[in-house]
Amino acid sequence: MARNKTYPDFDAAVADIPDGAVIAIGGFAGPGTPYNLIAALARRGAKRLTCIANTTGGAHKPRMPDIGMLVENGQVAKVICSFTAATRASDVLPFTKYYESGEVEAEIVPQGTLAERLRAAGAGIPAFYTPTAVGTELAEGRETREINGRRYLLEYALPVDFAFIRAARADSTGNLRFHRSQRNFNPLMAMAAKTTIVEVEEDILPAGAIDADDVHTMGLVVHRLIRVPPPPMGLWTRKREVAR
Amino acid sequence: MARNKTYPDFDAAVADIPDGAVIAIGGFAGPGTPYNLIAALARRGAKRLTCIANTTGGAHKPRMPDIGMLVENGQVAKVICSFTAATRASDVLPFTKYYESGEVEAEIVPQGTLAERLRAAGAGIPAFYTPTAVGTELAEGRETREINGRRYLLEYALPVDFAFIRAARADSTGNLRFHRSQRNFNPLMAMAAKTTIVEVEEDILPAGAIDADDVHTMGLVVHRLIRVPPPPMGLWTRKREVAR
Amino acid sequence: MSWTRMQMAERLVREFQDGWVVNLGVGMPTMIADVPMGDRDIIFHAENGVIGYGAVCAPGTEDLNLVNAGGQNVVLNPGASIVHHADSFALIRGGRMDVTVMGAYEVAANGDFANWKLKGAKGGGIGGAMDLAASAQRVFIMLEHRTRDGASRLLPRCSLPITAAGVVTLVVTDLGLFAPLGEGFALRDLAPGVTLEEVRAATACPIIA
Amino acid sequence: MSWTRMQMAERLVREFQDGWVVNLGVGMPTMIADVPMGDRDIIFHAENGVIGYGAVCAPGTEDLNLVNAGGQNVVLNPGASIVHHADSFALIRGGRMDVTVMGAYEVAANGDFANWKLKGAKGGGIGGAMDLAASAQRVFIMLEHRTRDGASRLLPRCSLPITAAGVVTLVVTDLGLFAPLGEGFALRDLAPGVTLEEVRAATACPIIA
Repeated sequence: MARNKTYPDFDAAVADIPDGAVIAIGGFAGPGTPYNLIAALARRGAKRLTCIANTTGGAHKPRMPDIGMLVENGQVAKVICSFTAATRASDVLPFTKYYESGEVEAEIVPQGTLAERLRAAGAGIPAFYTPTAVGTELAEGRETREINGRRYLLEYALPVDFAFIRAARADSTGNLRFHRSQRNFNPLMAMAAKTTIVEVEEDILPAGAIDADDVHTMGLVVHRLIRVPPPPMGLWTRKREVAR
Repeated sequence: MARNKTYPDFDAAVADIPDGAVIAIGGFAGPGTPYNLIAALARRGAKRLTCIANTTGGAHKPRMPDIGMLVENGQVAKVICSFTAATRASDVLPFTKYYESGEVEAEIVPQGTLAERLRAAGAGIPAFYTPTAVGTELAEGRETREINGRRYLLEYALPVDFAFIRAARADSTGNLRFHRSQRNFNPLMAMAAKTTIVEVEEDILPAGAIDADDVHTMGLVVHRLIRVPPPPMGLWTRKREVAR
Repeated sequence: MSWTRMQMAERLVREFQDGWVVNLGVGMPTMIADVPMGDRDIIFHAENGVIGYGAVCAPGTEDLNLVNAGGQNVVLNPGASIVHHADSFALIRGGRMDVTVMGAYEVAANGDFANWKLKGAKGGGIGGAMDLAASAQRVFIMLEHRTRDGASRLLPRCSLPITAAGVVTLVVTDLGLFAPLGEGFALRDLAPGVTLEEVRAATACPIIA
Repeated sequence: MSWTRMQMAERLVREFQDGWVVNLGVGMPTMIADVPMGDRDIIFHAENGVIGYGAVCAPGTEDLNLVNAGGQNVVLNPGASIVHHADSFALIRGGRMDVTVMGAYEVAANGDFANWKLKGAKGGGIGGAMDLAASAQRVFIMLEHRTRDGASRLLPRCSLPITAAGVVTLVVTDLGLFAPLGEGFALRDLAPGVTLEEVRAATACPIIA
């Protein structure tokens, strides 16, 4: 377990991502979002990507690196997410116009189904049934099944090539800890991915520094770690640091 | 979150378990096994139970309270487990003869499928596909499906009335911590059960004493807590304490 | 006279029972966490895996890595716990939410409601709404009784794509509290100064008083 | 002459590659954790959710709440982590085991093997064997070449109910190391002092040398 998975910088960590890759990007409303890895992927310029995330990015200012930015950069073929538009008509997401015009494809998935499809991919479960979305437009033409008197929709696993995630703390073997709601999709995406790349907010600890009972994501599914440089050198370590 | 879920003793905690209940019992090779709750259920005497556990109990001495004991007590109609017999022919489980003679029904389930069926029950997933057991006697006559060129078996969720589990530490709201391999099936059974009853090895802590990031099983799915009295008053706090 | 949004929140909170687990959607429902619960022990669950959160933080006291479903920085109550998204939605689909409170564009007498896609849009914003609507024990909807153009948001059937079918338990609007009854809504409570006739005039389906 | 059980374990360990995640079944395979790995970095996974364990504890140093799949009290190596059973088998089904090493009653030239149910028994002991066999990247089997009655445990087809179909990668016995080839086994290595003729005489299907 002694292998050190630390990478020197964000660009090195994404240097082998090919055109056409499936990238899952963690985060929910800020916490746990791997801003530095998204920015590195924009610099790398890989194209025809499929991006999986809860949203394509917010309508907030200042703008943070997000999927919308990769879309504007011409790198994205398809997005799988639970929002292609904001629910409030007054909030306009940068992504929405690309989707509405047909420039980028999108698959809109209920958030719990998105989480469960990622979990299934990581768990070797190719498909499962869920009550979510039954009777809605999303279920039209799709396979359903009645089990114990209730109708369920068949959903398939969502395997991932590269997961981009952000954690509070890591040891050199890749064991991770998240702080508070930073956890969100991140553990699932790490489980679902062939290669998991993590930006870490604190210095990377020696193996064993995180007690075995306290690990949120096991190093077994984590491949590359990059320390987020402390401000002011670091980019986007926290929303506030950008907003200042 | 201030509700105190502490019960005075094991008998009070199982006093409402009716005949015919489905009981899931945690533990793997000792750690995490709720010996005191099993003993209380034997005293309670509820009948026609369905018991879900990895095993029905070991062939070891001294004998610990186990499902085999409930079977000998005439309380069990059916067992769902991954072992009805030991794999070594020389180890004879007390349960095996009851099953071989037809006195008690058994459903033998691969351990990972057992875990996933419990997880599914807790997660509102009524059924899922798994590669496990395809092509074996266990799949005979059952529904399979080819997905992306591989064949999978359909498995159903396993809902539970009462989960018996054992934890190292709890707060009064039912948040739990397990120590090392004590975790095993316990978090899944708590999620799958209508009522979760926990024997706790340490004094029950005030709400908030376990940091939110350090909770293994959330109090939301935990209903009753009983402190295992410290030896010599307590029963079976650890194998060693019995063996001495 | 009618209810303000805070009064709508307060009216719904009167329906909460001791011990309930409550999920609050984005928008108007987030106000509910600020309403005093008296001696009732209520646990708030946010879809992003935060169990047992409380009020929005005072400025300067925020933990920037802790947000509720609406992205607000909130405090944790004693006994709080954090889980990942799959476990969070396991609790939702597993039926552990006693109630979910959501905003909506439309709600129908047959218990359907719509809150994810606007007319003519290609996509929309589902978030956790479909999972919550399908599996919570009760679905409470908060919405203005009428659109800005004065059209009723309470309808015989939804005109927009629905979020879930036949799941709505209670609806609070600025005019009153309602329960879908199939062909119309039962009136459960009237906002002060609002008359039954005003409600009927504002509603596109029968109101059973 | 032939290999002892420890030598069988050592022979299999020579096949391990640096960085592998290895799951060890109950019985003979547990010995593998005691074999020196040299400079190879090997992670042992136990089905009960223990990732990164090491040797069996010296008496008196045990943590009684920490066991491997065989119920032995083991130590944790630096970087170890603990997960619950669903996550442990998620890693297994998810293909994260580079190899699983299991005992067996029989192994067949077509890659089937049997290790859960004895002849004439109504039930058996599956444990995690079917999950591991179906989803590990490689399945290594350790078993005595012959039964106590001298019958071959390497067969054209299994006579007992199988654990998984067509999954076996390598088989180590007291006589040698073998790989199933469909109608027979390829001989990969011979125990010292054992001849090809002896192996052929002890085996109920062709041995391809």
